[in-house]
Amino acid sequence: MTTSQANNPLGPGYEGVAGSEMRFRDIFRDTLRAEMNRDDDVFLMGEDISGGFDKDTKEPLDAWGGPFAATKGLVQEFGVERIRDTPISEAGFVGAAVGSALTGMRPVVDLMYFDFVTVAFDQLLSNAAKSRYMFGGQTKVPLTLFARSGAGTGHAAQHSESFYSMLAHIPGLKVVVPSDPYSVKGLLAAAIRDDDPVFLVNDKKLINLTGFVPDEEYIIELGKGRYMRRGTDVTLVGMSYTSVVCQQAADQLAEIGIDAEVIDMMSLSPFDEDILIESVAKTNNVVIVDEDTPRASMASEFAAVIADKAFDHLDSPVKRVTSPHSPVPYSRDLEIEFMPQPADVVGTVKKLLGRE
Amino acid sequence: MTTSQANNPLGPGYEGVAGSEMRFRDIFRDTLRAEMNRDDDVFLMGEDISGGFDKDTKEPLDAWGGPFAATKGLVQEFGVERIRDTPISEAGFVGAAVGSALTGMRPVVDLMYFDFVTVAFDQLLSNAAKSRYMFGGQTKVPLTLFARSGAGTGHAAQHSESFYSMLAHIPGLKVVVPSDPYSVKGLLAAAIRDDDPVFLVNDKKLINLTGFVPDEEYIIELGKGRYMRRGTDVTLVGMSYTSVVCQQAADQLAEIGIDAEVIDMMSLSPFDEDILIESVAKTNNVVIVDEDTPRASMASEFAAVIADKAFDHLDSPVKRVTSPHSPVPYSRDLEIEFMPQPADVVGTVKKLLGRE
Amino acid sequence: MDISKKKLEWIYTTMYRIRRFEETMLEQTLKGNSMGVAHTSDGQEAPPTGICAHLTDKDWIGSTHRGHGHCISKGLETDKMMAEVFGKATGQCGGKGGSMHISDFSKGMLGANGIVGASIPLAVGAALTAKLKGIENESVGVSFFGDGASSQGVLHESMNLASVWKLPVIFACENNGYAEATPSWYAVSAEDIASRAEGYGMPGVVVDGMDVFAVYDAAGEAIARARAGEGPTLIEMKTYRYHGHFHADDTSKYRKPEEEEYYKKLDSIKHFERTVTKQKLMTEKKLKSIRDAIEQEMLDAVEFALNSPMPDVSTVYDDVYVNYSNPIAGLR
Amino acid sequence: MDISKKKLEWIYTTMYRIRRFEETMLEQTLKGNSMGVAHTSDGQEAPPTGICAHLTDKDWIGSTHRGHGHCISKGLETDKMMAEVFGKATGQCGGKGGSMHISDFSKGMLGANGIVGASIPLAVGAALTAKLKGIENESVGVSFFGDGASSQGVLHESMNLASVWKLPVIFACENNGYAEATPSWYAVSAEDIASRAEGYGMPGVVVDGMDVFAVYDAAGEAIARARAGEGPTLIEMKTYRYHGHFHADDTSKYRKPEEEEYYKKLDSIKHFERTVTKQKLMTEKKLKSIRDAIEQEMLDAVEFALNSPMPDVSTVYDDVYVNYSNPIAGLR
Ligand SMILES: Cc1ncc(C[n+]2csc(CCOP(=O)(O)OP(=O)(O)O)c2C)c(N)n1
Ligand SMILES: Cc1ncc(C[n+]2csc(CCOP(=O)(O)OP(=O)(O)O)c2C)c(N)n1
Ligand SMILES: [Mg+2]
Ligand SMILES: [Mg+2]
Repeated sequence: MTTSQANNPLGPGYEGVAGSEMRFRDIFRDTLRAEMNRDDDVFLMGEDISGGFDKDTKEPLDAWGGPFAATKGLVQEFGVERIRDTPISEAGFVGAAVGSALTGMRPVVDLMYFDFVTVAFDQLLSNAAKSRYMFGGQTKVPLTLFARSGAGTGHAAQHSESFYSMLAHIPGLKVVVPSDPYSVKGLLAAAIRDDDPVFLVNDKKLINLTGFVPDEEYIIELGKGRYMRRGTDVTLVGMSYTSVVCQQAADQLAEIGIDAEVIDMMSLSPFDEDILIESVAKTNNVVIVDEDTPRASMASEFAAVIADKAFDHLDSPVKRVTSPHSPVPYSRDLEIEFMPQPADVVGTVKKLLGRE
Repeated sequence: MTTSQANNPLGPGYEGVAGSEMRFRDIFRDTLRAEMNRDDDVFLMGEDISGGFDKDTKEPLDAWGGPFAATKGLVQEFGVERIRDTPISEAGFVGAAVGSALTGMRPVVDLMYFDFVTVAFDQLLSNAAKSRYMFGGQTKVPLTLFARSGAGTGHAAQHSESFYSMLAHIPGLKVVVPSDPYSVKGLLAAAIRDDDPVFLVNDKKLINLTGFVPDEEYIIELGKGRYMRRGTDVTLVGMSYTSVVCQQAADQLAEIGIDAEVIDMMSLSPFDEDILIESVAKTNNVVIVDEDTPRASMASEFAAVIADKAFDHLDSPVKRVTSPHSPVPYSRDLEIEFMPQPADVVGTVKKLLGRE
Repeated sequence: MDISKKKLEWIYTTMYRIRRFEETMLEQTLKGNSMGVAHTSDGQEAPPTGICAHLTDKDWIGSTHRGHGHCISKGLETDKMMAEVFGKATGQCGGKGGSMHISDFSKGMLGANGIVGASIPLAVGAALTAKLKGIENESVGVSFFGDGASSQGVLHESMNLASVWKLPVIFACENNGYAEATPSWYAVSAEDIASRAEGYGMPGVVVDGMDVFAVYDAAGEAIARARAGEGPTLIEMKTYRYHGHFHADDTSKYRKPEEEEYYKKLDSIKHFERTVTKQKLMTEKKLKSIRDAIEQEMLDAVEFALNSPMPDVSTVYDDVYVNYSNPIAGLR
Repeated sequence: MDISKKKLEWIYTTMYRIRRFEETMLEQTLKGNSMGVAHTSDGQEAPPTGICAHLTDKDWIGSTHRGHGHCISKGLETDKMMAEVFGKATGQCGGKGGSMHISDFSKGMLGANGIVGASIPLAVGAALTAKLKGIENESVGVSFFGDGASSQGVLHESMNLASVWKLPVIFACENNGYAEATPSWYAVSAEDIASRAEGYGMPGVVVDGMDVFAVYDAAGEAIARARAGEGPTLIEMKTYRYHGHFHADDTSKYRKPEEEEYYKKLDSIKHFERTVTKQKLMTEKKLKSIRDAIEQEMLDAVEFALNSPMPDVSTVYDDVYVNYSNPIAGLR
């Protein structure tokens, strides 16, 4: 299949490339497979990433194929050594992954729900992120981790976190947040090939999303954002699922004659200062949309960068639309209230531009 | 001893109160003692907070009296049940402290170096901070934790963290950062009496600092900042040790005719938005100084709040002076380069005001 | 048998209540009346029942993602539990917690917990409170956890702490043979998890977790030790969950039918019924009247939950703190 | 004795080098030539020496805050170590790591580590690499840790992982009786930490950690098992640190003089000397020549460190990442 729609998410230069409409979850798995085929040093660890073993034969059953079936089928192709089911010992196996990365492998760790990173936090922060620096550049840590974030699926307070801001705070770690099938392919490949520890945060609400994905192999440079929509009146900054929210808000704004530009940050650490400044220099107004809680968040960070480096271009206050400063509630209505919605973005923009 | 200096850190209303010049470490211990005397439910846990036991008598030796002798002598007064030495099991004993707080006690946990919070991170985030919310307000978690932060003492990458921003990010947790003997007395007492989990972060560079402390019992309301110096040209925002840095910078700025106002935030979560806005409304210029690394930090948060709510008052970009986005290096010169220095603040202010 | 008639009735009521709550809840969840993830514990009725039979509201338990059985054993009301799973305002946590966070502090129930292993030190903390207040004799801490959770470091830290401080704690391991699809023979490096107790200076016992009397006896001994100030015990109960790991999990992908049938034959409720009728401790009539009452209770619970209102959205902003109202309604 | 002459010389050289490095470093630290916190391991020479005697540069070790002995046993050069402790550009980590982070990846040394217990899974990971690459026979992972670290959950997670995956790991516990001032009898709920091995399906052995021959033998066996693909072993070595927990710690506040003297009598270096001279395996002359060479090496190391330049302050911004230069020089 070939696309030529001008409004494709790939930006200029991609018109006419071969590709197809794919689900986020499928291209995620395909990319893992491609990277494992490409490099024998890549292997995967996590709980139930194949899932279950026959008691008599000891053969893997692939009963789960990972949370949300993310890795289904891979154990048949790569075997139990490289698709390695773990006990529920996140600190232990993230630490082992760091040790393995320090000694020549390129481990990829599935942490299941993002919330569980807290039990492995020390290994991530004190070992993975610091080893290169504190050892004076002697070594590198080519480790990739991923986990599922986000509210909206009734998983409640301990299975719905979006606290990627805390990871982005950590020097030595990189953080990427794909928002569609195109970006997850390029970012996951880039993460696995990168020689630094990279955490890929995958909002649950994206898992069944479909979108155009080029057939060709490509990576997306870590640290780069992209325009999802060009506009002149206001810049909407999204990341992970809020990029979708921003696009929906932009559609609604268009109906009332407000021409919004939408940026998808894609990477949170490092991140693309230039695209923020460039866009705000044009639109002079900005709303940052983040599902993470607001205090000391990436929304704060982008606001701070804009308030410093694009200050002279600003016509109005720098606005954030975020989740409230609270844990994630369970009940559906409460969850909806908790998450930033397109209507919240629209309301904020209208107020900002005096269009109420 | 009585003070009447107008320039005392206590602000108006404190002229003439009885008090004395005290070391930070001494008033810290005195406050712990006072709170333990005040309320039998308060008890203390941590590694070597008394330190050592006689093998034959099993009596505590108080050989360490806590890291930096913070709790020296207390075991004699309160006994081993309430001054409870722990094995090196931060996740376990922070979790036990949460359980104890949920069942009627008011535990105070000494985590020694701030960096070690990472091994107890899950208990702090998933249990301490969330219990009240996810259980629908059924319970409270009157838990206090403290630990020593900061670079400057040659403790290197894993014993010098200032990542209080990550804690302030967590809904349900409160974070306070005293900057002198006066504030640690009021904030520690407030933290222990508070019914929510509060983390008190104590920069190592403050431990031997002296300052005026009123004799009377008082608490400092959580979430309030204070003016350390009034001025009209620029607002310098400090927290923890950078409040000292800001005051030193203000002295230097005064010499070249720049009249800086200095705010000491004291609390990071909740924090005092009003004081930030009030001050910037007057000075129209602001520099935020933070020893934590910059990305998604409290410096970013304060900048974001100012860029939103004080936008119309700003004459110049919102500036942050922080540590670099890197772990803490060991060697002295490197450490000095790493930490924000008064000269960095002065340089930034001069550039900002066009006074180079 | 050394169990009072009243206690026997309580045991049967509790086990049957757990069984039917789980079945009813699952049915409702598959109908779409519950909104989130739910883990059922039918099959595993004996462990919480046999243990909590020795406890009062002053004792504390910590629970897991699979917490309904613990809640019911500790006396929580099934209508408020059902309403919580349905996300209703009348739920045990006002709809904010859901299945994985049901708690009742008035009943000594420290909450279900969504992080594997995370509740273990909470029970240690409750026991520490008892020790500090000098009420170990009337307030012990019981920590329920699974075979999968035995791989979490915090369990080991907690066992060591409870042992060196001689705290009144029961480490209650419900070994149902699986953590999600992962069999314990794959993930656990010990034949019996209870064998690890020795390395922590405490007794470790393996118990048939399909036999509530065996659990009752072992728990009675451990709890008596705890109340007497003699410190913690690790009890491993070999048990089985009848349904999937969570409501949508298909066990046939990783469990053999023979295995499932084997455990169904050991069914703890049937075993109880056989035992008490054979020993003439309870009549079939009495048993039936208990079952009937529970059936009605379940109908009522579902009706209560269905008819209850959703929580007001303003409650999103409540209860983040006790002493400070949330100033940021999402910065919108 | 089943040890080659060359190996004996290596053992003596290594133990004496550790001893004198620590004493020299401590002296220099108290003089103010080192800038940070330093933990000495003199007294504890036998454990790392006896273990690393079996290793090559392809084997990996994880270390602790008390890492100098591990570094030296793994072949690191004392001049670059001293320079690192002095914070100099010529140091093993360019002055960025200091005493608690000395590492040498070319020598299979994964780094000293300032977080108690944190390096344990790193050695498991190195062993996993060996297993994945099919080179277990030439590349094992050794994790050194103290009695205090035995209370960290990550040790237990690591032991379980290494056991279920049958990885070539040696869990090398240096039990020096204390964690800071806390005695192990207070903090550790087992008589012997090695007794916990059983619960993880691996052999556990207790060894006299003041006797390098005993360590050597036990380690030889464990490492042979590991290289043969038979999985991990836990070795607990009872040892003693002669100096304080860190350079400024006064041991008299928590250790009795009798106890200190008792261990000084067991001194591992003296014990070695007595053994080899008695058994006529090495002459006193040879021993002395080794000592003399080390004394000179220490003088040279101090001189090298003292005369080395401080690192350029611009290096603060290097090496945060491999593939991305740090864009934020502190936002100044
Ligand atoms: C720290 C953490 N890791 C992983 C999970 C995901 N998870 C939830 S339940 C479960 C299996 C738990 O097994 P077990 O402890 O045996 O309890 P069971 O489900 O059998 O009752 C896993 C892996 C989690 N909730 N928390
Ligand atoms: C997670 C963590 N907690 C606490 C500390 C502080 N600390 C450093 S060394 C030490 C004692 C370690 O004892 P042990 O493991 O026996 O090693 P030893 O010092 O005796 O060699 C402590 C508590 C730390 N570095 N990391
Ligand atoms: Mg299980
Ligand atoms: Mg020790």
